[in-house]
Amino acid sequence: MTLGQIIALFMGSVFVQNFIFSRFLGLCPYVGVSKDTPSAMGMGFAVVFVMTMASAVTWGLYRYVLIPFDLTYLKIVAFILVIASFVQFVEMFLKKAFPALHRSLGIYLPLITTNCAVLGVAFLNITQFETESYGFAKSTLQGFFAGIGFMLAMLIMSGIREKLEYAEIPEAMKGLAIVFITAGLISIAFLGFSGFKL
Amino acid sequence: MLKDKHLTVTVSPHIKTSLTTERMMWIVSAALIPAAGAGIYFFGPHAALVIAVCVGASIITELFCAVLMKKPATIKDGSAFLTGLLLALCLPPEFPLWMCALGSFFSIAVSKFAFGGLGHNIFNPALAGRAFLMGAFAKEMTTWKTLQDFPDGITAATPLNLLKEQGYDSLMKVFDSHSHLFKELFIGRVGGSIGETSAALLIIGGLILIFARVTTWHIPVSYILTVIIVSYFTGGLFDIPFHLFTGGLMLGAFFMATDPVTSPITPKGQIIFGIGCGLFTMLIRIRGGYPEGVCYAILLMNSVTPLIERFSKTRIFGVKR
Amino acid sequence: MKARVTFKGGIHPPENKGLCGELSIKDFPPPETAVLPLQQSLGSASEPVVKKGDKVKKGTLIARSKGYISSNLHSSVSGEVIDIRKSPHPLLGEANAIIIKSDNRDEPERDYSAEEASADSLSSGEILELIQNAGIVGLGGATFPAHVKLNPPADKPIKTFIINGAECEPYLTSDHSLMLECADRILKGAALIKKMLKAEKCLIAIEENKKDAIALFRQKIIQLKNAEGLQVFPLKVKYPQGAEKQLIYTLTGKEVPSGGLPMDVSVLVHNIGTVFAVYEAVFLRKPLFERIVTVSGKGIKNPANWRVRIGTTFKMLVNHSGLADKKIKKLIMGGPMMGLAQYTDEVPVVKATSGILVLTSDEAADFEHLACIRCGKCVSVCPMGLMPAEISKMVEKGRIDTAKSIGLMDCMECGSCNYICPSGTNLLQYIKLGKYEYLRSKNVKR
Amino acid sequence: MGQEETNNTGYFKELSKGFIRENPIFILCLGLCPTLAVSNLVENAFGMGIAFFFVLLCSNITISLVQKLIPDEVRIPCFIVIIAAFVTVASLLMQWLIPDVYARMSLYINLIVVNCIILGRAEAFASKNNVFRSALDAVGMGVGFTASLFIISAIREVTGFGTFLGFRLIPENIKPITIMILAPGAFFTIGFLMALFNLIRIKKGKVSK
Repeated sequence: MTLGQIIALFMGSVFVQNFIFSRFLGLCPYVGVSKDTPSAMGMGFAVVFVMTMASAVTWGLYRYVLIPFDLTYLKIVAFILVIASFVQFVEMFLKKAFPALHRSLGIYLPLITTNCAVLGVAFLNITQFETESYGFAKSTLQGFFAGIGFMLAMLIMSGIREKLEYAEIPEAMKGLAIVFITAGLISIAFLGFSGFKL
Repeated sequence: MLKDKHLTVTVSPHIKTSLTTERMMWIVSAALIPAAGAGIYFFGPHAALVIAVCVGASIITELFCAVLMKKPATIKDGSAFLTGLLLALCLPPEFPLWMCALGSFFSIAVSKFAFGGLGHNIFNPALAGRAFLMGAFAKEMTTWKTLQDFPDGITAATPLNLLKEQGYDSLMKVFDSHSHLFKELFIGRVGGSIGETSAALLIIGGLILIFARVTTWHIPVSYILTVIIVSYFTGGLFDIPFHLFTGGLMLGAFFMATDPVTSPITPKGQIIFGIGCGLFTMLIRIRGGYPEGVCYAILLMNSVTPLIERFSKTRIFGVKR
Repeated sequence: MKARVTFKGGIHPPENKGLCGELSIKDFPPPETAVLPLQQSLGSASEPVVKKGDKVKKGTLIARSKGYISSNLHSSVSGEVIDIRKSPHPLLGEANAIIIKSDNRDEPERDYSAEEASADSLSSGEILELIQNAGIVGLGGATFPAHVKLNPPADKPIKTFIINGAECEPYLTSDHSLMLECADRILKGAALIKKMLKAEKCLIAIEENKKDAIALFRQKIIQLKNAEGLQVFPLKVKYPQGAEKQLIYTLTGKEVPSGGLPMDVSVLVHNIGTVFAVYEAVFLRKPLFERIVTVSGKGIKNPANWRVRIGTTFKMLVNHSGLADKKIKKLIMGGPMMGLAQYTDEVPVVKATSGILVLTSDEAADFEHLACIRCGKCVSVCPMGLMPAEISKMVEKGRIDTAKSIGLMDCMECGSCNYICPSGTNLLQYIKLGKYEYLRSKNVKR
Repeated sequence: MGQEETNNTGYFKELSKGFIRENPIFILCLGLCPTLAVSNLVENAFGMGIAFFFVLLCSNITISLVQKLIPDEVRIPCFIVIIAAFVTVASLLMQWLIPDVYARMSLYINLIVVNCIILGRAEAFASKNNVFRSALDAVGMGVGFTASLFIISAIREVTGFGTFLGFRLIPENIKPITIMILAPGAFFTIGFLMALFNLIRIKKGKVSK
């Protein structure tokens, strides 16, 4: 795998096809946990971690279990179970090994099970890299970069929302309405990355 | 006798500067007049219509929103006028008028008043309007006007377009020498948006802003320096003046990125902001799908302005870092 | 640590110092009735030692300091105490004051014109006592009792003694005129304090717009025999050049830590007027009962610097100087940047009164308040490196703790941000409110 | 008799709450990802709506049937497996019936499994109520979701393509606002529809006061 490919993957998952602003994945936690920067940061780290690991695990599961046994139609059930139990495992592990980290990330972990960005990247990986060489590495990297893109989006939005707390937003626009308008404006800015040649 | 006078009691200080927001807005507008005039001169009467419609629609939208939100209508502060003018200056000369009006409406209503009006917007309204129009009407936004009245100039496409789509050689076919190219770029006799072609007049306007203390040097200087450095290392000496004087860089660096509402409040933050603008501009120009990246670069940096501010707080006197 | 060219930030408001014309000090006639508020300094009010009906002379002690931070008060006229009652106070609105009716004889307690020869041989303790007895407070406006400030704890020795002659407030020229008229005596006072503090250096800081004063002091120092360590330091003209922490930074390169005092960096600063008062107290044994006051502003017909008895009402000064035929808007005690607007001209001159300004509506213009456009001008002018717009926004939204965390209590209320703000936001008002709220909540917690 | 009446109104409330009062998208703000992703065409929106409706109805009924059998500690994984099974069924059915629509949005159909509305209804409603009520709840929510999706997609398709279900509504010479079918258009549409809902709520609140 060349450096160029890695950069292309990075630009693609973080900017061009940002999971929030372009693919609409993971919106529920995005609007739910982006009220302040520290929690956005915590959620972001948790998502980066889980997305990376889930990408690796599900790709392996698909390639070496579901395909050989001709069980691909079970991928939805299989993936969601793997991710849910993985998140559960991570939570238990963190609680034991790194209690401090668990305290700061712990509350976000259960939410991640139903974060469609995690399952989404798993599905994307198997459609994009099913037959490619370096499929495993690419999947894992895509999961990692997509997580970074998600975290970036979270941080941007949390910064803006902290600022909006002091703005005189019209009554009707308060709450999630203005969050979506803001997301729209950010995604307009992200349109600038469309058509990247690498 | 003082007894007969009505003495006003307020907290100190009792004197104030004469440079008000209102005056600042009108100074910026005035500093844009030369570039706008050049645009009309080069591109003809339709450019004037575009400017008029954008300004008019902005003011009407502002009035409408103010009434709707039961806020005092603030037309005379000049912010709506300025937004309309800036938007018009980054539109192509032959742009359909109803689209101009729609863009102005978007600028004022969505990117400004939805956030609470003057001082509360996150994104530069004019640029948000332009980016909206770019997304909405990509074809019209990239249809440039040939400068027929000027026989030695010039072409339908902008120099950046030419370079991006047809390469260096075809650019050189149109302008036979570097010096000719740079001269035309500097004066503004090239294809492009109404107000962005004349680098010379924009620089004059920008200097007026800095000397009138309407804006500080931090953003323009860090922005332009970054572009110079990146263009030198990615291209070479030829690229420096080319990237500086093409596209909307001067308009963006002096008039758009310096919009106080949407840029960081501290000098350090402003320098980071300018560097970020420069990097994204060059990234999009060199690698991106669009020939021009100024608009998106500034919008992207607008979105991270709150984060920049978080990490660029000033050092309080007497507090060690 | 080396001296700097200047500190960060600051503003250049129109100076308007020329209004007073030639700088000479005129004697203002003693008032018919002197109103002497008991609260003349920071800290606690002093305690009256006279009662209704008592006869007093000019310079008679009429109230004694009560507590550590407090000061003595002396009669400024000779006559009879007619009442002790609540009267208008320029800083507090209303406060107890001793009212003395003049007998027009202006009889002094003792002769204040002859110089005591023994002054040079006094010990530090004796000098301090003289200063305390004379009721001297910081005359720059802070009114901190001078004897407390001049007596730092033993573990904080003073290396540099700075005399603040910056007078950066627009309009005011009282310090300037004092420097021109009494340079010799100021230098004597300076030498005395320097010796008392065992300071290595004594720097006289004067803004460059007072070229004559700078030249005069330089010349006098050359003539002086033991001028060792005595030095004139010209300052760049900008506001707030005279602010204590900024002055120290400019002159020594040291930053007084946040929440700390100048003595934490071995520096002590006194106003030029205070130094002069120390001279008078020690060499002439004259208590502080008069001071130089600039009466100016475009609302005044004949602006001038007056030597005024404490207790003279503003009304007398304003009427004597004449009101210009313009739209009067404000009556201010102090400079236009940090002075206090008065609701009545019945207030008396106190020890803190460096100037009385009558401002027209052109000078004290208000403009329509618009939303903050985050231009950052307040940030770039703040000499304390604060973000005034952010602080005031937090206070406005009731986030006092957040405001505190970004430096609310570091603000010295110079008003630069408020001056420069293009949107007409009253930043300082919010900041002051925030400080008040913070102190109140802290007291409640206790 | 009174008993029956309250029951009836109760049933109707169960059904209708998903339309406006507890509209899953505009009020509860759940299940946003597919809403935004597939709402550029009315056709897609319908496809998504039907699939969603199917999964929600089946899972709600199944879960309320088996609620007594599932131990409390493992109920969430069980719910997820049940939902995932129905999503698989829906996905295979669509692949067979409307392959071209499915091809455009297979990712989002598969992701119905983690749609918060379905899991939310299972947890908050179906696991505590009888089959009939759960079915009513599912129908109400499903209709509310589909209708919301329809409104959003109608706005986006008409403004962004100038068509409705493929039929041209706006003449060719008026250029459609392409950005409405891109990502920002989706955010703006839902943002302003939410604002509209807020406005209605504020107005209603004022009247009732």
